[in-house]
Amino acid sequence: MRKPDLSVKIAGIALRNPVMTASGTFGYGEEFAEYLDLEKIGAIVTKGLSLRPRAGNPMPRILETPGGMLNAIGLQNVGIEAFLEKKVPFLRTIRTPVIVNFFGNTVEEYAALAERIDTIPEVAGVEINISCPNVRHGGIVFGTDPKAAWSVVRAVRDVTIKPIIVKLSPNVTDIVEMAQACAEADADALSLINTITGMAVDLKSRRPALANITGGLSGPAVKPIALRMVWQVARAVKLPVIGIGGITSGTDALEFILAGATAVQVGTANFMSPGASQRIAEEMEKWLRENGVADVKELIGTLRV
Amino acid sequence: MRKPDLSVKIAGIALRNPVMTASGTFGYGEEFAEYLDLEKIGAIVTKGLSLRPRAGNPMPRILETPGGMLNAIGLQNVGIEAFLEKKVPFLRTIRTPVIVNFFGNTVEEYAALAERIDTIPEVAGVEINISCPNVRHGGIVFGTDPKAAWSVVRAVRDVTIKPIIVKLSPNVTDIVEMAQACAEADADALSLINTITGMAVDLKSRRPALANITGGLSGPAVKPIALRMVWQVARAVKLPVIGIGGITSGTDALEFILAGATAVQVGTANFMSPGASQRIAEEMEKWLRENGVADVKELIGTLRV
Amino acid sequence: MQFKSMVVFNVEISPGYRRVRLTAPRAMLEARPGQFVMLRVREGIDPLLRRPFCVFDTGTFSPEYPGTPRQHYFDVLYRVVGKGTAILAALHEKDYVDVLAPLGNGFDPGDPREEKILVGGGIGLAPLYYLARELVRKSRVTAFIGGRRKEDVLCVTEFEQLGIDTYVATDDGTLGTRGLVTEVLEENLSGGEGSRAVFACGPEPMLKVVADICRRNGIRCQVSLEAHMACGMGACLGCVVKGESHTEAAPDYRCVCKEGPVFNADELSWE
Amino acid sequence: MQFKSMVVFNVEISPGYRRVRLTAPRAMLEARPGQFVMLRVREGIDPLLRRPFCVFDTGTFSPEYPGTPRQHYFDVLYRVVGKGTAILAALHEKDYVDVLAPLGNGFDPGDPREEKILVGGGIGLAPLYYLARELVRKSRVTAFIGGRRKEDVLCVTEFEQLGIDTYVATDDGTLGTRGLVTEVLEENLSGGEGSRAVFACGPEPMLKVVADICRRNGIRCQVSLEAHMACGMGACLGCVVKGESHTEAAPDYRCVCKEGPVFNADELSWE
Ligand SMILES: Cc1cc2nc3c(=O)[nH]c(=O)nc-3n(C[C@H](O)[C@H](O)[C@H](O)COP(=O)(O)OP(=O)(O)OC[C@H]3O[C@@H](n4cnc5c(N)ncnc54)[C@H](O)[C@@H]3O)c2cc1C
Ligand SMILES: Cc1cc2nc3c(=O)[nH]c(=O)nc-3n(C[C@H](O)[C@H](O)[C@H](O)COP(=O)(O)OP(=O)(O)OC[C@H]3O[C@@H](n4cnc5c(N)ncnc54)[C@H](O)[C@@H]3O)c2cc1C
Ligand SMILES: Cc1cc2nc3c(=O)[nH]c(=O)nc-3n(C[C@H](O)[C@H](O)[C@H](O)COP(=O)(O)O)c2cc1C
Ligand SMILES: Cc1cc2nc3c(=O)[nH]c(=O)nc-3n(C[C@H](O)[C@H](O)[C@H](O)COP(=O)(O)O)c2cc1C
Ligand code: FES
Ligand code: FES
Repeated sequence: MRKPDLSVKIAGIALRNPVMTASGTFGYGEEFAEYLDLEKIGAIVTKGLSLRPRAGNPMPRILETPGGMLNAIGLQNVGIEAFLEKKVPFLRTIRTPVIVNFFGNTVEEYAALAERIDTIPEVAGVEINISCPNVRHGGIVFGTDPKAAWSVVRAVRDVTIKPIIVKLSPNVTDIVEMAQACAEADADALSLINTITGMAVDLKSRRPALANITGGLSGPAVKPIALRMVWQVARAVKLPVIGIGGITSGTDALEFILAGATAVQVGTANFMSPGASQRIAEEMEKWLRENGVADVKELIGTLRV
Repeated sequence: MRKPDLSVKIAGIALRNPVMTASGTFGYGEEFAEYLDLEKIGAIVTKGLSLRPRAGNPMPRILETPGGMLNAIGLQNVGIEAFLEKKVPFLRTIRTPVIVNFFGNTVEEYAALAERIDTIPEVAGVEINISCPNVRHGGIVFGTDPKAAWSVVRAVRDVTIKPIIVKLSPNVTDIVEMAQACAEADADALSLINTITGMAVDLKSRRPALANITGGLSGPAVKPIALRMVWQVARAVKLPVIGIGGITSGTDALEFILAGATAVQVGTANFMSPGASQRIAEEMEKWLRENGVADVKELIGTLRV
Repeated sequence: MQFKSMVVFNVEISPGYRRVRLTAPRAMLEARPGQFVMLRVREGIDPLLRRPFCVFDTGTFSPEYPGTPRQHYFDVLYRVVGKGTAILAALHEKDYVDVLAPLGNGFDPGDPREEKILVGGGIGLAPLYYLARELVRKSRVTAFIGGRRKEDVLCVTEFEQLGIDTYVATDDGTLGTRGLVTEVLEENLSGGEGSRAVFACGPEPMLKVVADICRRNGIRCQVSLEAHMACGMGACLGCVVKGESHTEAAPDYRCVCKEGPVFNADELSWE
Repeated sequence: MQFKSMVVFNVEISPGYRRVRLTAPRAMLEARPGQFVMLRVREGIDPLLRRPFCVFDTGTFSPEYPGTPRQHYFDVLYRVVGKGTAILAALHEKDYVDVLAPLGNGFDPGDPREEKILVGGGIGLAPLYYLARELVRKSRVTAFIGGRRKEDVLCVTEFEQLGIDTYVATDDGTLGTRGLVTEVLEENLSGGEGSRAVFACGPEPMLKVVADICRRNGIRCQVSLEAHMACGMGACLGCVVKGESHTEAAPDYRCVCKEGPVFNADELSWE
């Protein structure tokens, strides 16, 4: 059989295959260059960026949990200027789309940053993080209130022609309502899920195991929840969806695609094995070949219910 | 050191230790009698009961997931009359409090069933399931809307003098708001969490892995989410809290107690090992002894943040 | 009961199929044919749930250590299909597993004067050998064994050693008759006489056909079913099948783990 | 790099402490003292994350099989503390682990004319032996080894075999001086002369005291730190420590995995 076609287009961005790396789990790409071929994955989503550098939360910040992990990094990042100066030069050298994940504390900050990113030619698209549960002041309210989400997305839309992906929080009663608000604000695509707020206790010290008390749960443990939300959103909303949450294999990725995702992001699996994203793309290709599917796009949303 | 005191009181029910079995995972107690001493656990919560027998969902109904499981039993149960006739006679013979978990499709059904249970002397208390995600018509709306929850709890309160525990759904943006509504309706205690709505796909058949499409996620995978919600609710609401979600060891149970729970329920762990609940109680006692804690009640909500 | 078992041996008997021998308390010798066990193949959360397997055999052996008492055991015949069975396959001698056993109802051997007819497809042989061992003591027994290819036809030698007439069919004709085991069964049944009883285990489509053949021939048929299980003791209601009178309004669900895994074929709704 | 390693041996060297030898590609021989590895001790999701361990030693041996080429290896010295290390402890010869290595910066050996002073507490010895092996080639080396009890004092023989003056202290006096290793260190330092460099690894309270002693004595001090890690390559930002200039407004966080695990003590904020 011919080599199956794995290419997809999401929010106007052409990807050689549907496997992207999830923000915050793949640094700025460079860190992983030794372990995989960055030109064999669909896209790189960089660590959540803010206008100014951010310190992030105190330590400890991460903890293994059953089948998953909690993180409370607190969106530590180098800030837009250092990103331009120190990270973009490397990203420029690889022929893989770069999507910049970013956030702000106010609608104005989101817009100001989006305006700045709009001028960086190396950036194929932006992913608005309205959903990080580890930031106290900002973020969180946008991720759980449809009106606030609408305002952020619309403000970003007004200042950039780059494709806009909005990354949704799972910490809501009704994810579809959130998705619809983003669609109405003219987002180009949706990605979900971000981490689920969780907590761990260290019995010995009788303290929270994370300095921030709560953190975001990710990894295989959350996969069933992510898959359910992707399915709900993909059925209800016209925008293309990027499935995220606990993907560690080609099979996992294809399950999200059947449930309605056009592409996927790989997060925690990068820690389990730094070459995971490339391997997942290869496993997808193998499955398509073995099952006589010529084009991955034929599978999107074809779950038989 | 003296034998530590593990007894707690929840909603006026005296428990010899804080370990209860979670509804739907321990049948009607009798099934497990061969594997543990039912008089060594705190209480038995029976399978969710309805007025009339219920068929439940088609097969397949359960699936293992990373660190957890999905179930879509659909609240199959024998109905109140068969419960009285076939299950109560055994429960009468053991000296361990029995708590009846129940649900209805309407406020009236909840009240009618509560009125009926009110007359069963063997029942120490009731647990209102407002949160089962596998019932299409009923349940679910009560579990995600504070006003609806209030109505159900108040209707039950009006017809029973039995202690009322309300079991909360984690599928909400703000669990504290739900807890407060139940407190205002005069519940005696809260138990959380019920299962989280999830989904699985069978890539081979390109179908949902569960006949019901979605199911409820439980087991160790959900523990960080459960612990976070217990902590949020216990801090915000005056009612005693029963912690549920992924508890498989005495350490897990004590973590929930530090986070604010007065007692815990053990669910999926009963499948991993049918004697789990008794072992967990024993592990708690051992920890208290080794750490010089004379009374488990001294630990409730004492997490140092 | 619940007990820890030590692996005595764990060998491949055909490509993809293995037999594991596990130490057991004496009471395990009384397990009835058709009953099953739930194995926890490894500590921890991966895999989370126990895996159900039929009792393939039970017995007693003398350990090699001088002076040690005789040791009881049970065997499991299994096919490596996924995570749990792969981990089981990798266990070495002296590794431990945790066991719940014996579970379920088991076959009803019925009247010894009947001719006993066993029908097994692939790994469906697992409960039938132990049953055959019991039945041959008092009854005439015939076995029909099917599989996709030669490698999927299990235990023919064991059955023949019990002195049982054994018919074999494979889909691809690499062993015995080419075709479905149910076709061979039907041919033989139509020729037969006297009162007979069928005991079947295998893939659902096969069981359905067997049930149908038996219904048409007026033969009592017991089938051993599989279902995804969490508890194995009738508590979770995860493993049900529809009973013959099932309707939405008057549900008739039976637990495979508790009321089964063996059912009279005519008790079930075959849809 | 990432590679699969076979377990050559895996032995207890003191109650609760073990040494595992793992096969490695040639490039592993160039790992610098103080660098570390991330081990995936088992496939699957339990444990989910890799576990970080220092390189305890590297080398080459001749396998017993005739005609096979010499085999490179690295060793890890580890304490069994939780799930991951328990699984590692249970690995047998010929089992496999997956390795990312070498990671982190490693110690800067500095000017060979300095006296090199190693300070290790408990499992903190892990990176120091490999360092000592390198340092003794050109410098005078002294080692201070501490532990709670005798069993926690590791590798004294190995250090002595390198011809290193070795001082031992235990909290309970079961080996060497009774008291803290830092007390013994301080005593000896105050007597000493000439330019010196300290290399320390162990529990944080110990490192803090060592850093303080060095600061007061004007001695350059390198410390090897631990932190919970997910990626091991500077991507997740899970493993940071505060740099010396850290403030909320002008954060100065350093990744232990990438910018460390070895830091100059005066680069860090010791609070
Ligand atoms: C009563 C009973 C007796 C059985 N006896 C045998 C036997 O003697 N020999 C044998 O080889 N197999 C037997 N099976 C099937 C056996 O349980 C499955 O092959 C096994 O659970 C697969 O586990 P896995 O982790 O390798 O596969 P996975 O596919 O990774 O398992 C995932 C989940 O699905 C469940 N599952 C997958 N396949 C089946 C199945 N066919 N039946 C029930 N649950 C399944 C697993 O238990 C697990 O919970 C029996 C099943 C039942 C219900
Ligand atoms: C750079 C570095 C080098 C190390 N070198 C060694 C060594 O050579 N020998 C040795 O015995 N130990 C070493 N450690 C500590 C070792 O990583 C932990 O003891 C080990 O991860 C514990 O895993 P566990 O599953 O047994 O414990 P668990 O407590 O079950 O682990 C739970 C989680 O916490 C993490 N964790 C627990 N303790 C530590 C710790 N002290 N440091 C970092 N993460 C921890 C684990 O990695 C895991 O993610 C080193 C740590 C670091 C950061
Ligand atoms: C350590 C860590 C850091 C993360 N940082 C970010 C971030 O900066 N921005 C963001 O949108 N998501 C962030 N995430 C969320 C992931 O991008 C992803 O949505 C989530 O981890 C679920 O996917 P997974 O289960 O594959 O890890 C982070 C996750 C982890 C584990
Ligand atoms: C098979 C199964 C059936 C359940 N049935 C009920 C039920 O009838 N009523 C109810 O309130 N909760 C039910 N639950 C939810 C559990 O009581 C518990 O809240 C949940 O499983 C989380 O706890 P765990 O992680 O310890 O299993 C069920 C859970 C499972 C796994
Ligand atoms: S497996 Fe739980 S009822 Fe059968
Ligand atoms: S472990 Fe990920 S940045 Fe250090």
